[in-house]
Amino acid sequence: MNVYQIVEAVLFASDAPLTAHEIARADEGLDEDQVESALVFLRAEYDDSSRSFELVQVAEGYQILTRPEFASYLERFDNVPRPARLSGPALETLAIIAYRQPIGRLEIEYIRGVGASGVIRTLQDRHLIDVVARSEGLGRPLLYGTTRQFLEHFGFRSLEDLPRPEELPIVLRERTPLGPEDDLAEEDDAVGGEVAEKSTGQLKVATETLEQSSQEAEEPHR
Amino acid sequence: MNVYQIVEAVLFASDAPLTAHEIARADEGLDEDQVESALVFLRAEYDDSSRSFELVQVAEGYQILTRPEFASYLERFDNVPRPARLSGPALETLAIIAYRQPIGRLEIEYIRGVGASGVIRTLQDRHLIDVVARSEGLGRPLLYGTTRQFLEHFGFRSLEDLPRPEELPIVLRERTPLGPEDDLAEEDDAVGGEVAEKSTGQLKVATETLEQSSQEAEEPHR
Amino acid sequence: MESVPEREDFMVVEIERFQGPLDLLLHLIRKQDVDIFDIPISTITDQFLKAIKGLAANDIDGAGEFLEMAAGLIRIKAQMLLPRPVGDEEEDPRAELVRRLLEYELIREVSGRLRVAQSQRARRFRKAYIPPRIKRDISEMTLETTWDEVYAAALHIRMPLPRRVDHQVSTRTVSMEEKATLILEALKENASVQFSKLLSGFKERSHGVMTFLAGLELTRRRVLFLRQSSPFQELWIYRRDEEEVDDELVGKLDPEKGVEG
Repeated sequence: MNVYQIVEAVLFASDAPLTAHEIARADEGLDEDQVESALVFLRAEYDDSSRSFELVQVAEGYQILTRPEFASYLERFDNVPRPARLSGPALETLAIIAYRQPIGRLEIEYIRGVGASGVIRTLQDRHLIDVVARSEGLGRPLLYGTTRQFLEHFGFRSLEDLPRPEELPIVLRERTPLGPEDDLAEEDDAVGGEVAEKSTGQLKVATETLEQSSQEAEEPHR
Repeated sequence: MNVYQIVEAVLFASDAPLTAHEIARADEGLDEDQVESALVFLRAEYDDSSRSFELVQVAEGYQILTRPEFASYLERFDNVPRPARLSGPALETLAIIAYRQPIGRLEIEYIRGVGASGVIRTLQDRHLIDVVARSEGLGRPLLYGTTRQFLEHFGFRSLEDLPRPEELPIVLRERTPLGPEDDLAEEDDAVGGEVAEKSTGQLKVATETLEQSSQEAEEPHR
Repeated sequence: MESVPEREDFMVVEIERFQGPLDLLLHLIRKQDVDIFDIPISTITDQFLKAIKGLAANDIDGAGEFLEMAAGLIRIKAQMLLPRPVGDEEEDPRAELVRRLLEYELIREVSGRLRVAQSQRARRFRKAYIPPRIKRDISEMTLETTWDEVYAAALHIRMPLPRRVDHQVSTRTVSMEEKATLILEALKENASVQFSKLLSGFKERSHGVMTFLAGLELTRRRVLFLRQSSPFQELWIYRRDEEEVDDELVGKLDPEKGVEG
């Protein structure tokens, strides 16, 4: 049995992206480097033999996915499962969480100008976000961050695939808080008398979360 | 676009076997005969290029499946390299449950400052903890406690044997209530409770969460 | 830029289309090509009120949020009318709103990109049917964890801080005057300066906020103007009138002073 065949079988039998490390579980003799080479080989083979699927890097792992040009054929089938599209509010909320994680509900609501608990619940139910920490601030509110599922849903390899900071207006690039703290205090009125929290370091914590969640995924994929 | 590519894409992305007749629906220009030839072509190609998957015909139609000889790798992938050790969050959660049992998820999350449903599931899968009661409180949340396996594994005759020296954090040494009611009500946010309907909403949300998490338990982790 | 033939017609907006009050407000501002750093608060407030007329009656979800914003606009409008004492370094009443609008605009842009990424990803399909495999029960795996490890974890658990009722207000150590000086210094040499340049060397966020506020304030006094060619470009600060770039100005940030003509 060749390494590339084993790697292929595992990828084929998984419904979620897998890291080289995860794939290597399939055989005791396998190490990550071997898996990586096999992945390179497979990718080239799928391309050369004009397979209708390809090896895609997504959500910090690898996954075999159909090539986009077949979408119109596949969309005709009820048997082909399609992920539900997210609503506008859900996308806006995700955008905020993706950039400013870890972030609490009150800050999300302040940025969007509308309530967020319903959307947050939906996003959590869909495993696109999760509670990643608790603020040290008053009331120790829950802080949310994005998950690997978030990356998968949007086809991002990692959070680095989000629009780069250089592209963002200066006000946000510097991750200016929403204002001096007394401004947030005022905002209490708008969000129901709760005390607002501050956000701390962003992308760093998000990465930690991802690492942690892959560690915690003690069960294999189907 | 070649016919065989379209057929391949459809079979790959379908969650059920498809007949040639059904596959032909992918494109107006396709007829069953073309599909049949494409299927023959694909089957030969998968064999010739030593793919780890094959085209299989079952009663209901065609499917692409991994070859049986890779079953052992997939099984190993599923079963072997699970960490035989508990992760940091799992250790922490286990300690909290051991000392404060019976205890509900929200209380655990309150103490740890982060979500606990995944870790609780892991500990339950390991038979170290189990649901031991149901709280009388709103939503009658499940309460967790340690199991006999817990005692056996760590070599305690009974829970009385758990060391409770002075150095233990007060939150574990003494079963002091976790503070004012509203602290736990605030915790409702963990499951997305609306501020407006805090008191009534809580019950509903808690129940939903329970149902949801038992569903989640059947799904693979990411 | 599309022409707006009838102001009245333009004002008939379908409130349901908007994600919330900020979305609506941004729409009103961007649609009319008014300077976001110098919002004609009175006009915009009137338009906003008109747009949300009958909102409560329609029982739209989140009507309260629109009304809340309306109240905020009216408050700002009132504050703008109040004379402000000489040397008062209080920020422009509109500054916080501008910050929120800019940030919201960015979020809207990013969520648009997420939507595109979502559609692109949705054109790819993963292997759908995966035969179920028998998985060994996790409890069959030998657990190597010892009690010492559990106990060590127990020692690190710390009770969450009790909630405090009082609210902490941090002292503002960075003054707007200081930042205004910085901007004017930079503009002595050049006719324009990048906002980001002014922030180099300062780590704390309050510097960014203050520099921004000072920029807004000096814009209001018509000493300079801020330009951003599009939402994702660098913010540039331009000198408006050479003679007015004077250290003295910093000392007398007087509302009357800058308003000329």
